[in-house]
Amino acid sequence: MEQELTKKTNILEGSSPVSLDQLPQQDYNILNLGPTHPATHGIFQNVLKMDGEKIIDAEPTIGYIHRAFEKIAENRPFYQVTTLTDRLNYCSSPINNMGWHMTVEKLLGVKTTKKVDYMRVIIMELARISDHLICNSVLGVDTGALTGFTYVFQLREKIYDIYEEVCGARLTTNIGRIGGMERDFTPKFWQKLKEFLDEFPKIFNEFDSLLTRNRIFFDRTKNVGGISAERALNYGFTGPNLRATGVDYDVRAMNPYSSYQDFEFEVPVGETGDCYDRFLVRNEEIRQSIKIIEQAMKNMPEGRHFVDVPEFYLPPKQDVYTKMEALIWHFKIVMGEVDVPVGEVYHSVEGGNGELGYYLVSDGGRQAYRLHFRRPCFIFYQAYPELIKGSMLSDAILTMSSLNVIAGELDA
Amino acid sequence: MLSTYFIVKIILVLVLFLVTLTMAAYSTYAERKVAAFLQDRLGPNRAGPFGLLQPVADGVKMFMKEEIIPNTSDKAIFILGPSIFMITALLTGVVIPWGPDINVNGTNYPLQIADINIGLLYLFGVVSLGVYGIMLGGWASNNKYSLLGSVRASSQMISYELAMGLSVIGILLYTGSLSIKDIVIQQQGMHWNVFYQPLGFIIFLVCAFAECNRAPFDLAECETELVGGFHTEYSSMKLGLFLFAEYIHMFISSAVIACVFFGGYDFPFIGKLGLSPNIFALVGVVVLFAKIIFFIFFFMWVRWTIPRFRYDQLMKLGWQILIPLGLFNIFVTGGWLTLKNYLNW
Amino acid sequence: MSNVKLVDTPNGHAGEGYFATSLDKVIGLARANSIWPLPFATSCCGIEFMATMASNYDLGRFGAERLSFSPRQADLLMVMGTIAKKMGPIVRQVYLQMAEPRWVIAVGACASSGGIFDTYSVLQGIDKVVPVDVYVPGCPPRPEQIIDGILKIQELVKNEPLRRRNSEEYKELMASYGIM
Amino acid sequence: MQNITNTLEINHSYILERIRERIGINLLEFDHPYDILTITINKECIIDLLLFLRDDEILKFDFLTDICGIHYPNNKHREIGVIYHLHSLINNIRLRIKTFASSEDPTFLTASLIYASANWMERETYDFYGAIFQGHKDLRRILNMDEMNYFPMRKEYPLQDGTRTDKEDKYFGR
Repeated sequence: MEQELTKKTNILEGSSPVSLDQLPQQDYNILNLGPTHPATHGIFQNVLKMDGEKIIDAEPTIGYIHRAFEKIAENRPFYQVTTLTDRLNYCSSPINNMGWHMTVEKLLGVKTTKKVDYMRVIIMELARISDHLICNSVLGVDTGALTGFTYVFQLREKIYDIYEEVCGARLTTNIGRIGGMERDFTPKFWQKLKEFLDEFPKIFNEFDSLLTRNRIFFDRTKNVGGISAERALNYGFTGPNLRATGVDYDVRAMNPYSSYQDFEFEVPVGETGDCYDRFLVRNEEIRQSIKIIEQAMKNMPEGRHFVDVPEFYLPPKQDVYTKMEALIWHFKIVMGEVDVPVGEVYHSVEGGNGELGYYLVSDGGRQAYRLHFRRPCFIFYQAYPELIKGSMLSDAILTMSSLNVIAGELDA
Repeated sequence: MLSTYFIVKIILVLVLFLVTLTMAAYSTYAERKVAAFLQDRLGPNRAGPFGLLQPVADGVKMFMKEEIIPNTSDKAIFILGPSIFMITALLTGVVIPWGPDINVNGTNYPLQIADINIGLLYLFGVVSLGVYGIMLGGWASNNKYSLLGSVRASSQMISYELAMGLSVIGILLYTGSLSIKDIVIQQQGMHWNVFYQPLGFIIFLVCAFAECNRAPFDLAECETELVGGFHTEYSSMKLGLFLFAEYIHMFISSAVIACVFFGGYDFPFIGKLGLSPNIFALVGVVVLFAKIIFFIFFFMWVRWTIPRFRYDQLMKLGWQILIPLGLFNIFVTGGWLTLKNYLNW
Repeated sequence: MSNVKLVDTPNGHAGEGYFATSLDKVIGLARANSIWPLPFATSCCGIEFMATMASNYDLGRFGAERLSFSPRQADLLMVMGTIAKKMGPIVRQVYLQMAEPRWVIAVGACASSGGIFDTYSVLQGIDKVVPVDVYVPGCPPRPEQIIDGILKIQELVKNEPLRRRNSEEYKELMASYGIM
Repeated sequence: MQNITNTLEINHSYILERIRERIGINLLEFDHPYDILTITINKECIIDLLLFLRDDEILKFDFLTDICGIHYPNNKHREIGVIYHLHSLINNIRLRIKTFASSEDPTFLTASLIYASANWMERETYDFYGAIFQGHKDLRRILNMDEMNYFPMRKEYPLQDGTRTDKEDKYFGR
């Protein structure tokens, strides 16, 4: 009976976990956007108060995929936290991995070699490209142009191929280790990377020309969901969304990590911080990333792909079977029986969405005492009601997708 | 004599009904294939050779799906919505001349069900009735997304119907007739209206997109905003009727564009081949369908290429650009005709 | 075209100009080749689902590229990604709103069993709230695996008797989930 | 103004000096772990300090990077901590501020009136640790369910869900 009843109740009314009387009814219309609405991509809910199609107010609710990352991190040895960082911003998981490794290296006082740094830079910039590609193409999908999405997804598949060559995984890569990379780049990797760089401009320009100069797309995104630089800073915006407002804050340039100071690249900025600027900034960052990768390829130093931290860097498998020390270290690392120094570290990297920070408090034990992720999405998504107030329903959806809110990062 | 007349008409009606449904069904298939082609994909290819049985599979599945009528909806109107939409879509085909006359035993049978002397007006009238289907369906669902969709649909239809009407007035001034058959005959021999009325054609085309609720004007159902718009609450074949009727609309719109602007069954040099009347008629039908299929492809091409408008931009385009342009077109055409008359060209 | 495996004709009686088979089979075949999925994508697996829909893997080949975000119109609920306890009731709600016949596929370790997130806030598998037909392992599964899952669903759909949804067993199953 | 900033060496001791000038004995501890100046202050003067740091024409700590909570069950009367990360984007220098309160009365002052970004970060801290921010307009749970009756990130609560029945401990070596 219940099934029949629920089936026959209205989709909208049925699925609204937030009671609508939390908002004053008056003459306004209450529209429940999410959590299963197609435009919310990840999962979050917005209860919109609307006057016709105009949005008067919005009340976001998040936490629909809260997975307790920080609690898990307190119960796992350090090397197992990498799998968690993968699932934070899953569009650009290698950046998260590397950020975490660098945090631990900072705590241990390990200085990585240029070779490791450059390898990391290549992987991180590939991740940035794939992150921005998905955001910009999904912005296209939300305006109704689905085709660009399928074009750039072919590029993403190429990036996945490259990842697979390095670590065997596509999306949640678990790439790299504390103290270096798991293995050196193979010749096939370089060949695939070259192919990718050769093919990239053609497909990407096609995508670019499909949207950037499209009049409808321009009209849809220009002056939509804009925010001033002051408000953006006050709201804690970072990354492309902040740069679209005109503030050139980029962690890579300001606090260079992983030898970013060796590379020449520009930090693109917008003016108005609207959806179109965000789109352009991301597109330009993709081009800059390509430039960085090319430089890293050209100047790749010789050397080992890891540094000497036997307490954390897993020894090569053949050594484990033949050498006693390697076996001991392997055992200790895998069982998580390595003590770390006491201290607290804050390290941040420029993630796909902005400053991705790791605040690690260690009490000298074998796990983190406290690990807090500064998740850029979580912080800037709270500006969403302010961004969409007074605009139309369609604008709200575009604003949401151009902010590139990733539910995994939002809810931790 | 009268009975033959009726029999011929009934046969024509049945044939048209079947052809329309088949076209609509295969438009869904074509849509998937065209989308796949434009997106570097393959598209359906498992059901039958090249996936040709895909529409059949969809149809059977939809018929066998559970019907849900929400408790909060207005049941009668909920059912009425898709019915109206489908019926009006099917009604539009009757005034279109599908080909030149066929000659059987010395009698001419026109390949048109009804040559009404106000054919174009009839067409506009019936098409604008269709919006009631969307409106009632969306409103009866008692869902806010549906309601928004139907409100968008109705205001869009009303504003674009105006511009659409204005855009053909130029042609009416030319032809002096509202009968589509007359318009087609007048264009024979490559005197296609599109050459004389390019502006009118563009306005008409844009409005046709809007009337069919196709991208970039698919605001009534746009998936990323309104989930499914007016048909969010519909399941089973009622949804099927909505989707189907939309493709029928597309088919008829293409037919009207072909007839009114592209000479209907006319084709260059077709008259010089010296074909016997019946063969000529057949070739004419094929030519018309080729034009229709081209326009259907064009509809899909546009849909899978460009983004959609926002509601207010759509209204602005309709009222501030298309209607003034339509008026301008009438003015110019009228002026030109007057001048021509005056100078006795 | 040569290496595309077309749908097999169901067993039946063929003769001069006709072919007879049972209605069950025809309908099963039609349903199997016209599965409209409702992507309930919450996290990482959703991105792999996008890859499945996109050019390289193209789910559209199996007649399943028409996504329907309205549960009324969907045949297959694809739950992809972690379902937190906060989300559980909503999954159930969406399932309830779907029209029969409906199928559920749990894509990824999280949807199947909670995955690596054995925590206080995560629902340990969506089969706690809705019956699941096919589980796809992986964290996240590769697109090939997702396609394999869909093919498994197609097998189920093809072979399902028309009366199954009215049977006692089915009612019992629903009752065990508190769905009457 | 620009000249002063340029000529003056803004280092940790300078910042410390300025902060000490401002809040005096409320500055309890300071340290420089891994190159970030970390100060522990009395919770009452956090708003005063944040405002001062933001508006000071030389320091310009105008960007609130992060707020997070921490739980030290063994520190009597200072169990629940709230940690602020500030960033002076102009001088490119970071500052970490810690405040503590007892778990019986974990009240703090809200920074959400100064920084809009503090709104959800404080809600998250409340959700995880039960830290109550006085003056916060909308202090509700944000990530967890509203019905939840404990603060899961406190050390005494386990990671796993206690209500599970399907996992037998013996299979997991527990």
